[in-house]
Amino acid sequence: MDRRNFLKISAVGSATAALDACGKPERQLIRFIPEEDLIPGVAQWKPGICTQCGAGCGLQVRVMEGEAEVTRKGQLGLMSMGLAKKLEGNAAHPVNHGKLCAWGQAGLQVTYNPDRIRFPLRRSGARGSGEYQEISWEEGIKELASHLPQSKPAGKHSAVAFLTEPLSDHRSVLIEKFLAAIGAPPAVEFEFFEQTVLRRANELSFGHHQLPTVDLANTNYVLSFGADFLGTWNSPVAQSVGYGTMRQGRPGMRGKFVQVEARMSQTGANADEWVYARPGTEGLLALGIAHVILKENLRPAASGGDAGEQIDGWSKGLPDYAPEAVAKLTGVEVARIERLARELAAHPPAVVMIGGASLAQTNGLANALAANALNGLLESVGKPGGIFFTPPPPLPDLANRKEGASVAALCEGVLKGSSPVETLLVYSANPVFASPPAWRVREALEKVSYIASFGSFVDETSSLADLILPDHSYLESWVDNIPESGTMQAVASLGPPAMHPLHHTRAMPDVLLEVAQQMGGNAAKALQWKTYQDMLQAAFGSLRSHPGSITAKSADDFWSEVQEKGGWWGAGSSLSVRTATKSTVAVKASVPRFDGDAQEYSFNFLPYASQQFGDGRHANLPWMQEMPDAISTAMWSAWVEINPQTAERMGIRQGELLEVASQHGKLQAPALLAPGIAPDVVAMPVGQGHENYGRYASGRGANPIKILAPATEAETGALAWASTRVKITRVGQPGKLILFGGGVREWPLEDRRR
Amino acid sequence: MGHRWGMVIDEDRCTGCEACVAACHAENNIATVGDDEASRGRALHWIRVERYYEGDFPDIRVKYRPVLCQQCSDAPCEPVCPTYASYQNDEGLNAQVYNRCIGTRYCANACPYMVRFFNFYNPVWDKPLDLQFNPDVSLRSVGIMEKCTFCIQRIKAAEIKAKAEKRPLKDGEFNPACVQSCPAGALIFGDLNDPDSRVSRLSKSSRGTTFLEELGTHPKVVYLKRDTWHDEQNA
Amino acid sequence: MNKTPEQINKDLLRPIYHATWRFYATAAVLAALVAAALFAWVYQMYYGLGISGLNRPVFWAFYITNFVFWIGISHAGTLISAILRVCNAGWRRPVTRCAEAITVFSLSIAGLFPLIHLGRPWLFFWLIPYPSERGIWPQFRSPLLWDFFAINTYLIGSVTFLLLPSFPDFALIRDRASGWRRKVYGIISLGWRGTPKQWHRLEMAMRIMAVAIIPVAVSVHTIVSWDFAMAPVPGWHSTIFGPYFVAGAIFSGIAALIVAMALLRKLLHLEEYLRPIHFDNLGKLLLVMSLLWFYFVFAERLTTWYGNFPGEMSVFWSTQIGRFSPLFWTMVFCNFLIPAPILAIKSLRNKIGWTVAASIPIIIGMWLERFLIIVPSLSYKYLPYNFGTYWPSWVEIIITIGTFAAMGLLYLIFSRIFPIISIWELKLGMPKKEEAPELAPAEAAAGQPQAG
Amino acid sequence: MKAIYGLFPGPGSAQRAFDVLERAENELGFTEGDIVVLSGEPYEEYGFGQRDNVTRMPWIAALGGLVGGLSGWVFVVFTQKDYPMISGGMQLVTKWPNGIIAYELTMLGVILATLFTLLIAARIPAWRGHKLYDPAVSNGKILIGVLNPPETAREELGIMLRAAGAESLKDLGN
Repeated sequence: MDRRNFLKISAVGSATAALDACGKPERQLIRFIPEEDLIPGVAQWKPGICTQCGAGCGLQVRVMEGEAEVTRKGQLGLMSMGLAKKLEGNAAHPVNHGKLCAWGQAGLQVTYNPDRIRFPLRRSGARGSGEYQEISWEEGIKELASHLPQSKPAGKHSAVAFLTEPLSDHRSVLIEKFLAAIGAPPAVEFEFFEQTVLRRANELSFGHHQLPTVDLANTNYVLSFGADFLGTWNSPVAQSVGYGTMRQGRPGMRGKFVQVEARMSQTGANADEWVYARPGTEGLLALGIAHVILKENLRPAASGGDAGEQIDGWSKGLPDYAPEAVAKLTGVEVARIERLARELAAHPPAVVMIGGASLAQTNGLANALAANALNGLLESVGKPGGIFFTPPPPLPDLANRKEGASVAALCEGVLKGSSPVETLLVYSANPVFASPPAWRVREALEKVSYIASFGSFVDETSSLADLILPDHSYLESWVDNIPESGTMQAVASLGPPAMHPLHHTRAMPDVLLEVAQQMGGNAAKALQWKTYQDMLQAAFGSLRSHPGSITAKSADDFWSEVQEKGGWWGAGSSLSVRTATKSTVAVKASVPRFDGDAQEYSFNFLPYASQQFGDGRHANLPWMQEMPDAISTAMWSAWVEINPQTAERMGIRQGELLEVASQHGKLQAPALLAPGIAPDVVAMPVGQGHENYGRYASGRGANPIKILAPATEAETGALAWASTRVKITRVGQPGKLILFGGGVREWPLEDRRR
Repeated sequence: MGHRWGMVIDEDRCTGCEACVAACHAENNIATVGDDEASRGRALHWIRVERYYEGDFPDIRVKYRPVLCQQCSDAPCEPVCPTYASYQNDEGLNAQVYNRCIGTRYCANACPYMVRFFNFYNPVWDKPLDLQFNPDVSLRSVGIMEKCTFCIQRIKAAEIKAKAEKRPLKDGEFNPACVQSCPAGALIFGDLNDPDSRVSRLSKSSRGTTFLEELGTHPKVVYLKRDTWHDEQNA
Repeated sequence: MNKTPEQINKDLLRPIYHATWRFYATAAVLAALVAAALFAWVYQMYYGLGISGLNRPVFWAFYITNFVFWIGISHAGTLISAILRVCNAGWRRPVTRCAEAITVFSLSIAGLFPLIHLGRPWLFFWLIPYPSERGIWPQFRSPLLWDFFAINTYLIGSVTFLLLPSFPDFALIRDRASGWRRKVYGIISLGWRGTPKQWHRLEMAMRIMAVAIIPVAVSVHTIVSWDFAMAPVPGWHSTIFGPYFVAGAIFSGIAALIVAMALLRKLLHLEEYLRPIHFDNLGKLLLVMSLLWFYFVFAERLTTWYGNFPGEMSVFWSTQIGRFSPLFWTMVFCNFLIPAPILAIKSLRNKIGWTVAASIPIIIGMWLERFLIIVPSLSYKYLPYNFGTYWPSWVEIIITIGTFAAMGLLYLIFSRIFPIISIWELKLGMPKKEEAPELAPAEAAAGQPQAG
Repeated sequence: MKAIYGLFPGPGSAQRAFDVLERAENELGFTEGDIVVLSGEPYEEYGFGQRDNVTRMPWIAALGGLVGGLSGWVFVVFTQKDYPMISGGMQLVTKWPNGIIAYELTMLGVILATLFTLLIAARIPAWRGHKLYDPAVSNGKILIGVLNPPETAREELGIMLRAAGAESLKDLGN
């Protein structure tokens, strides 16, 4: 058989494979440009959605004809198909306005990653041994179905649990319905840098259980408490776009940006004024500033509104937070507190942000509420240049979803035996890697009798699975997304597959639907859609009746247009802020508690979301590994940031291996002398230190999460990941610190003389 | 009048997010060399974000400066090349002809901006990462220099398209990968010969300067100095 | 020294006829080293320059250092012997040939390095201007092209300069030799007979060559210095570089010559021919060059320091107090503080041991100088963000050693083929033994006055 | 080849023999061209060493330089025009750098011209043909003799050379 024929055959095979994976032929016309329409060397652009982080930016995928080695029906063939070549932002998308961050750019290497799981796997060796054997999808689906109960056994709790990353789309709806049908508890959502505290605070202050949208483009003064809003926090691209306008986009007007933090972040590095405050005292500082504003009658207390009401002594002018007192606790001098207060008041619209380490403290919620109150006081809530809450699109299914338990609780239940789990389904969450040792997640999962994973990669968690049903990459499957923040419009993004699946994988939602069909009973009844695509079509169809970006005569036209545009966005922008559900107790800002005695463990330990790897999920992308971190310029490394003076005192040299020990564990990483970090603080990026995450990430660097205390935020129970104290000792050998940049001063000699 | 492609880089907008770096890798088939090679100082980044500290803790701030080929009009890298691998094309681009290069690395020494990179080994891509290759950009082999091209493949594509449609190129009709991705809009690209283009207007800004001006390389990249906040109230 | 022509022939031709086991042993060792270097080079060509220690920003290091160093050594011979010929210094006679040999060999070795350091050495011929199917010419604005022309001119000139005065000596050997040697030397002596016409043309040619070769030698090292000076790199872009390099070249050249002569003297038992006076005279030259070198280094550094241009200062400090300062101060010791006093004191200078003791550090020091010109400037070039450093890899080290071995090996072989001292010139320089007494005064008058 | 010649220990005696031969050439019937002088080193300060010492070598060398330089310049300018490429903002034909190439080729011209003039003038290489020669020459002896002497003059020549102080006398060709 000559190559041409082989190509033909395998191409046909592939086409059919693509069809039965993705629904009815007639819809292909819109979704795929059929291969015969792809002219070699001529690019086609297709809309998509970036799922590299939660922000939900819109994509334009550059697709060109190419020849790929693909497996179809168990046969390896050279198939001429459309391949994604480049990702750009979708210019029409209200969140990212055609821009895209580094993670988004690197999304291609998720699809083309050599370590992707290419077909369903059944565990053949011992758990975690990583020995798997290939099985057919039919087997896999039958096996999974056989491990799921028809319905909730009367009386005792269900032994099924679903562990997933936080989802804000119809996949979550699908999962929820599925679990409900078989009587299982709602899905357990896990992500290390969780936003529980801020959502809760916004619910209390403004009545929105939601992350804020900051209208940076129109603001004159930004005060950010540790929010890495230009790097990894909330909706970075949207915020960067606004930031650019704030800085130089408005003729004759340039906003000021003040960042308060203990370790200079990539965002803080841009600040016009960088303020060091002791970790966890941000709330105190906020109220100190509020105190000055009230004392000098720059704003009436009333303007604080609900947000203000909740702060103890608000109406009395916050007597406990006089600058002198605050200065002692925060380490910010009185004069500066007063100046900041006056500047804030003098330059409306001014906006306050809080995020990152400020919330990951035992007093995180209080800090957040204090910042919210200050925002209220500055009359910057729901006003141009202030903070907003992105209105949800009118999609009933997505409203009022049930919250699941926390991973900590799940594991505790399993380990105690109080609520054992027989079958655990895992979807792109990696708690084994990203949880403090005290949670004993690995032990817990080892006690679970059957684990099925939908992961595209073998990672620390899915390597414990008995069955792996690999998901498509987000360029190969139907994706939808409802951005929680980053825009003032209601947005429902839709991303049809940009290319045929490269490997013998299937989209998780379609698998769930098939499983449901196999099981029959409630599940089959609850999930009557044939494919996830049908589900989306139905859901998005309901948007047609609402005023928005798309007006179409027929439902089909609407559906195809949504696909072409990459989503639907509602008309106008809502400035509404609901009335808050007042908390009963009056909140007091205070200093946080830290784990570890301040004498023995003399450093505050600040893990932070890595610009390269986020919470570690991008560590398997070579582009991200080799992209120099902006502040440290490090590549392929993990490091401990330490203040140069401190290092000098301790005789620590750049790149020297250090041992960082907390009460809960220790790790080794090379020292990085960072001029922008407080003398009594050491910081470390999260993301490296994977044991088992493909060839690029495995066995590289250290994982700071593994020495964190299980301390939690007092009110919400969220992990207070910034509340650990550590001690530093020199190992006495060089570490592996790979820097792209040399000197840190532009004029080394002048600086030396200084 | 022909085009003279230039860029304006606003240091006051740049946030150090490195989106440009990743975008450049994706667009130009730039290899990742791996940790060992990177530790030997052989990483390839046609565009980089230089980070310089000013002052000391706690009164410290940072200046980010994205640096890519400055496309000098009087480029020191060009006359030193014995084989014309590096020369000035008719649109003012400082072009590098890969298959003429014999790897003397003289141009890299002559370049004051350190934006030229050498392939010390034959680059490797683990399959199927190679499926991502941009077919418009040639791969580089061992022993030759490579550098930023202002995404010449995009320039040519746009010019051909405009020609086919019998119309002049519109300002901002296309952009190099770094410019297109830059979230804060710190990078602006355009035709310096077109007086109305955004890039030529911005390049006349009072904050405008060129990099290492004293060397007389006459770059086509203009940097807008980082601005400072002045308090209108007290001013 | 009073020796009959026969004795001179005997002494100076001995090495050509007889070789000791020591000769073969040394040759074998050197050959092995050269082979190792060749292997390393092939290895590098196969895998790419990655196996060297080169990196960004230090794109040039050991190879170019060696290139400049050997070019410098090459100024030992032809230039010096040319100068001595032009000013007709009698003591030059025993020195010239072994000097010129140094030039030829070190120049050929130096010529290799631009190829060794290429990223794609198999395309080196793209440097040669010939009407190629690629329809493109090399770029004559590039100093590398100037190198190509200058070095080739100098090489051709030096080879000629070495060969011309050798024909009579070949003829001499031809007349004494038997068997294959007779044949071979018969050929390479080009059938030299020694008619007055031949002698006259030969001497005339040598005079012209001597005048022509001096500016060539100067231009060669000037152009090598321009490889650096033409690039706007701090520490490179300097007008002083031309003379600075030439002086340094002659400096290292003489040192190398002294060492070579000392070795030959010992190994070939030429004590009566290479006498302390020769070392003493070269020693004086060396002293002058050492002072000159110091003057150049001082002038260059001082202007940099006063200029206080940030880009240059970071390079400057890196060599004075920074990472490269140990090397820098070693260099100053080797090139000035050690040799200058030794050479200044006559009672030391006219002892061969001492001149050699002064020369060896100079060779090391001059190698360091070239390294210190190249690497610090690249490591600290303008933008601190891109500062870097450099460590040589085993490949570079072996290749470097290999070239020294190659030099030795070529020289050994040379000493087996050529009379290491130009015999006829030596004889020419010697007092003629008195004629038979029956010489008539008139004829004496007819002969002698013209001699003046 | 017939010849008669004597080997002389030093320039003095050689000079004497040379003068004698020169004086005798007419009456004995041979020309000055038949007189052969061979020596192991140049004796420029003696008459016999100054035979035909007029040469245009320096002029030829200079000419060679001129040719080399010009051709170099022309060639470089040609290449720059033949494949016009702008680099470093320099003009197409860059005079100063081209001057360097022209200079090097000038010197090369001088060197080669000198070399070839020498080879031609000195009649080398001359491997072929039997020329009068005696290995004693390279031992410091000076050979003075006459090629193809008239039969009649043989003894007389022999006596003359001996008288002049020839250490040994050789008579080839009978």
